[in-house]
Amino acid sequence: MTHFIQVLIDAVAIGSLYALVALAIGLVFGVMRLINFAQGDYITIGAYSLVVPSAAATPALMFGALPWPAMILCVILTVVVLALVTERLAFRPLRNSDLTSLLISSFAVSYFLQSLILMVHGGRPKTVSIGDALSRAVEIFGVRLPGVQLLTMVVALTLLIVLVLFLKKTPIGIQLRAAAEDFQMARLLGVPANRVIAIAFAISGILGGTISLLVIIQTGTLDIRMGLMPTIFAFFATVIGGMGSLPGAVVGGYIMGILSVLLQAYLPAELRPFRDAGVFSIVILILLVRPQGIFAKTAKERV
Amino acid sequence: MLKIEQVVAGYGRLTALKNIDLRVDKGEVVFVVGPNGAGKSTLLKTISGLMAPTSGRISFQGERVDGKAPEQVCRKGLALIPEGRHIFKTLTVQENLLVGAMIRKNAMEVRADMEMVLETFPILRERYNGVAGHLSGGEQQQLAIARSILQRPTLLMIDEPSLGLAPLMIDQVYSSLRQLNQTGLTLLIVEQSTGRIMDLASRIYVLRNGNVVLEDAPGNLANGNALDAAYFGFSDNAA
Amino acid sequence: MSESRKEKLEAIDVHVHFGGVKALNGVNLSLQSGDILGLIGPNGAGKTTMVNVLSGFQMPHPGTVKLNGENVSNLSARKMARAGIGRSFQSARLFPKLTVLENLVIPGLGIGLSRRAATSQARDILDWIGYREDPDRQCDSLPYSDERRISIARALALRPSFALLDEPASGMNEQECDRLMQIITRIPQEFGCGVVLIEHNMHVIMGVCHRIHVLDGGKSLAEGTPDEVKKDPKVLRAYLGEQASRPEAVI
Amino acid sequence: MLILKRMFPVIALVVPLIIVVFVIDQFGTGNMQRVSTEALVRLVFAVGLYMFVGNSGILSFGHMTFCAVAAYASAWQTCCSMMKPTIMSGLPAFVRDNTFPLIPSALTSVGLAGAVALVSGLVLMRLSFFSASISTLALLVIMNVVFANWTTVTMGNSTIVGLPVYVTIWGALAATVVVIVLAYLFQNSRWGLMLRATREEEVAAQASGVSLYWSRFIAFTLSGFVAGLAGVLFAHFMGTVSLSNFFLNHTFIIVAMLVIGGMHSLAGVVVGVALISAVTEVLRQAEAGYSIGGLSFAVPPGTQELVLAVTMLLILIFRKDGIMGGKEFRWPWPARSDRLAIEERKVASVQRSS
Repeated sequence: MTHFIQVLIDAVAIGSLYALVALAIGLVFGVMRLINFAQGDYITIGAYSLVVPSAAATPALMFGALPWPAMILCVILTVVVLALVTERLAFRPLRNSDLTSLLISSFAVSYFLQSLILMVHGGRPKTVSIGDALSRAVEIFGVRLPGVQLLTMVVALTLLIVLVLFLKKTPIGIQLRAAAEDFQMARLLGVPANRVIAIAFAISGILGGTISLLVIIQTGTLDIRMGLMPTIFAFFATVIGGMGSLPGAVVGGYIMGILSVLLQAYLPAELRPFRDAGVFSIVILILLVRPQGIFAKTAKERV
Repeated sequence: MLKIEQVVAGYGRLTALKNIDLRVDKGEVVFVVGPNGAGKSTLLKTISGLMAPTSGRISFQGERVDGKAPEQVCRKGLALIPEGRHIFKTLTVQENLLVGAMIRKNAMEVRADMEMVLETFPILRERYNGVAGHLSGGEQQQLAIARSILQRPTLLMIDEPSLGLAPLMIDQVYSSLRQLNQTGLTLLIVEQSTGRIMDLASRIYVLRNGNVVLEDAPGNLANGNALDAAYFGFSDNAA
Repeated sequence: MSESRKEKLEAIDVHVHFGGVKALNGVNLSLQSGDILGLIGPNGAGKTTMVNVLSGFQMPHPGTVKLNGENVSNLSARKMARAGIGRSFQSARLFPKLTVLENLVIPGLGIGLSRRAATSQARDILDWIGYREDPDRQCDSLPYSDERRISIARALALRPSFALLDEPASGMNEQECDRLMQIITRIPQEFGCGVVLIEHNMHVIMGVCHRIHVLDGGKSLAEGTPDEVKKDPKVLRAYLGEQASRPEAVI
Repeated sequence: MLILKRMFPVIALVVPLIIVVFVIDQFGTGNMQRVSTEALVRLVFAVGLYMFVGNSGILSFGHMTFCAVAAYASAWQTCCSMMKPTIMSGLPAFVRDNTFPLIPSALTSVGLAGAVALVSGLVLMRLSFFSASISTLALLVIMNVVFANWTTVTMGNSTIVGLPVYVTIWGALAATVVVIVLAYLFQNSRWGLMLRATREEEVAAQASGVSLYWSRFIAFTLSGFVAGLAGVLFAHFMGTVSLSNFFLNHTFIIVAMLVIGGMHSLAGVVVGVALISAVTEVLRQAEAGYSIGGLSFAVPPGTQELVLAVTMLLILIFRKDGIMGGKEFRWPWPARSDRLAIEERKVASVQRSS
């Protein structure tokens, strides 16, 4: 029984994590038709900002040394600024180019950021420990759960709820959703294009920064490509959920999370390392059955 | 109020507007009619800022607006309901209306206008919290008009309000447009068929192949021949 | 074109709905090889939707499309093209980076001709349509009227049993329209196929079509020879609205 | 005469390559020969990727998969016969217990890569334009996860060393020339032309009877074989095979070359690879440190990738179709038959206007 609860907690924790990244990607895709590879590097740079740039394997803490609230604020601020800068310099000039050029440009920006980290922090993975108080297990209904899992689940869920409320209730949130659905019409009603796109990138920065912290607390290691896998998972979450649909991105995120946790828990021991390969094979099968995704928003191109 | 002088606009090699001169005075209801592909929609897109004209001048209440972004043009009081209405299907009726009122500063006024709009279009009050995508064609048209009125424009442009609507619904839409005009709203309407426009129009422009081929008050167009000739490019004898 | 090989294309009780809007509401249409059928109606009457149904881009539900008596309603656009339904598009949709010649070779390859046969057929059609310029020119640099003519040529390069032309004359001046009308009238004899012509330019419609089918609001309003349709009050009202329904008004 | 005109775009690429290789072979330093051979192998892979991406317009991140499959397949057959039973115990007995001659093992490796491309193409090409592109990324990840964890067969993340090194600069050039000619013949073949039509206008291509699925599938499989060939060449040039060579950063460099040179023409690929290989080599030496007149300075590591990424962005913004702009090197002088045709038209147009 405890095994099942453990799997459940894991599924919701990882599902919420992927849902957050998928939302960030879905928002930017909604307002700009851009699948942002660089989202992964926002997460990586957020994590690396915890330490002082050096080649050392266990570097001195930078933001990591600050008290909790200040650390969280600094990391998230770094990533938000980074997201806004990449939008302003790299993506704005490409605003109405075709889907493939946008995809390639985000691929180039991602590579640029990775090389930047390589230059500043060196290539070798590093270890950093923050919030080790959390690694103690926590006792709930007689079940021993690692504190980190609970934290991830709680933070991710609350952030998800806050974001949904923001999108549903606040004027800016409504404008963002309107722009994500019909960008031209939103502008005709006065929604300023530049501001809406900047807000979408800023939100993807906030989500990115939060995920950096959650990942670091869980793994404690800094690696140049740590943001890559969650982002690829989030790509497929948005594609399965239905491109451009924000609820679709969240549902897609949970599907990916639950799939990987289930495979992790129930695959035979020797097949367990092949879990991700299994997840992506299933994802391709889902796309074969339903290419336009679950919440397909855009009707088939009318001739 | 709105002046368009020698405007040329197009898509790459296809010039949809060839040297257009057109004006709309305060309180008028001006219609622009013409066969498909005459450049009617391009005209509205150019005025609203969705498209920049290749040459020529567009001025609204004395101020140059050609080449300005749509979000600036609409803040000057020039609203557009594009072809196909473009309501936000995944948002609720209320949210659609709120986006419309977005550029307004005075919250009190907005609430009053919201009441007025829900009065004019009762169906919107009924479906206030429903998802806009579930509305019928006619209801979506009313929502689009209501949403634009909330911008409190001085000139409202509409691209083919009767497109894809049942005849009964078209009459309803036209009667609400007449009501709005009587409250002082100037209208510039692009229409395909000339049927219903005669009693509402102050002036009519006929556009064909990117040129204005006829401009007159409905009174002296009543005999129809001039209108047929302009509309189809030939009069009885040439048919 | 031997008289015996008369082919027949029929649309029977075709309905198409997009969300709340009924684009086609029980339309019946039929034509044979050699016919030129005009399809007219005010904007949003369902003309392009009808062409999409006949060319396999849109499935009618309910309703059937029959080619020589055989039900082809659920064939894909590609299979309909290979079954002999060639079409052009309102916005031309040529292959911009391919040359004019290559644009006409593609349909030949599509129906299974060899590379050589498709190329020679393409050159013949270019001559037939009167295109004298450089065949190796890329289509994204073509003048507008050439682009319209090549999009018709591409539909014919499919050796179709029926060619569906979607507003070929849009944006053309009077002189270009006359040249286009000559081309369209000669299609049935030269290619032995039937033609469905969607057009807003009444001059072209009246001058070219053997019969005209009028659509309005997704329903058939009238069908007949150009003279019959010209005088039909229902058509005038749909097109020109109320005031035009007096008997002597003529389009 | 006509053949020369039709094949000119290929000749215009192959002849300069042969000249450059000849010069480097005669006068170049050992290092220059090594770098040029590696560039040629990279060009083979780039041309393979171009055969699919350039003609279909669908960006593929997954072609490194076929490269890796071929490299490992060749390693299984030709490498470390003594150690094989212990370090690669998972291999089927037939392969584990003996070593195969070079040519057959190369051919079977390329065949295996092609087979993997065929199977994955059957599935992936069914997807719509955009999800197909993203799903090739899934293909790459699946390959990477499987190879990283199938340690008894692939030795996981550690490197397989001791492969026979037989790829010389002339061998690499021969493969490059074969692949360029193959790519040119394919893009002008019936399937290549139809595929390019789908890239230009999917809807119009269907209305012209072209099958999106089969045209994309054929290109995907063919390019899989070519990528496999590049994998074998790469393995037997380096003498080692390690998984890290077949992941995203190598994919990025090749995509950058395609974008900068111009993704829609063979000339674009060759120009892109040649130019970027030269620039990255200069930067790599800069990173290693130059000493000019006593003072030596070194550019920080990672500069290569930075410059590459920035160049790519600038190209995307200011010259979207790359240096070659989707054009091949055309026959500059109008052949006799064309000159006549142009004269005719001038005469005809004079009559028409007078």
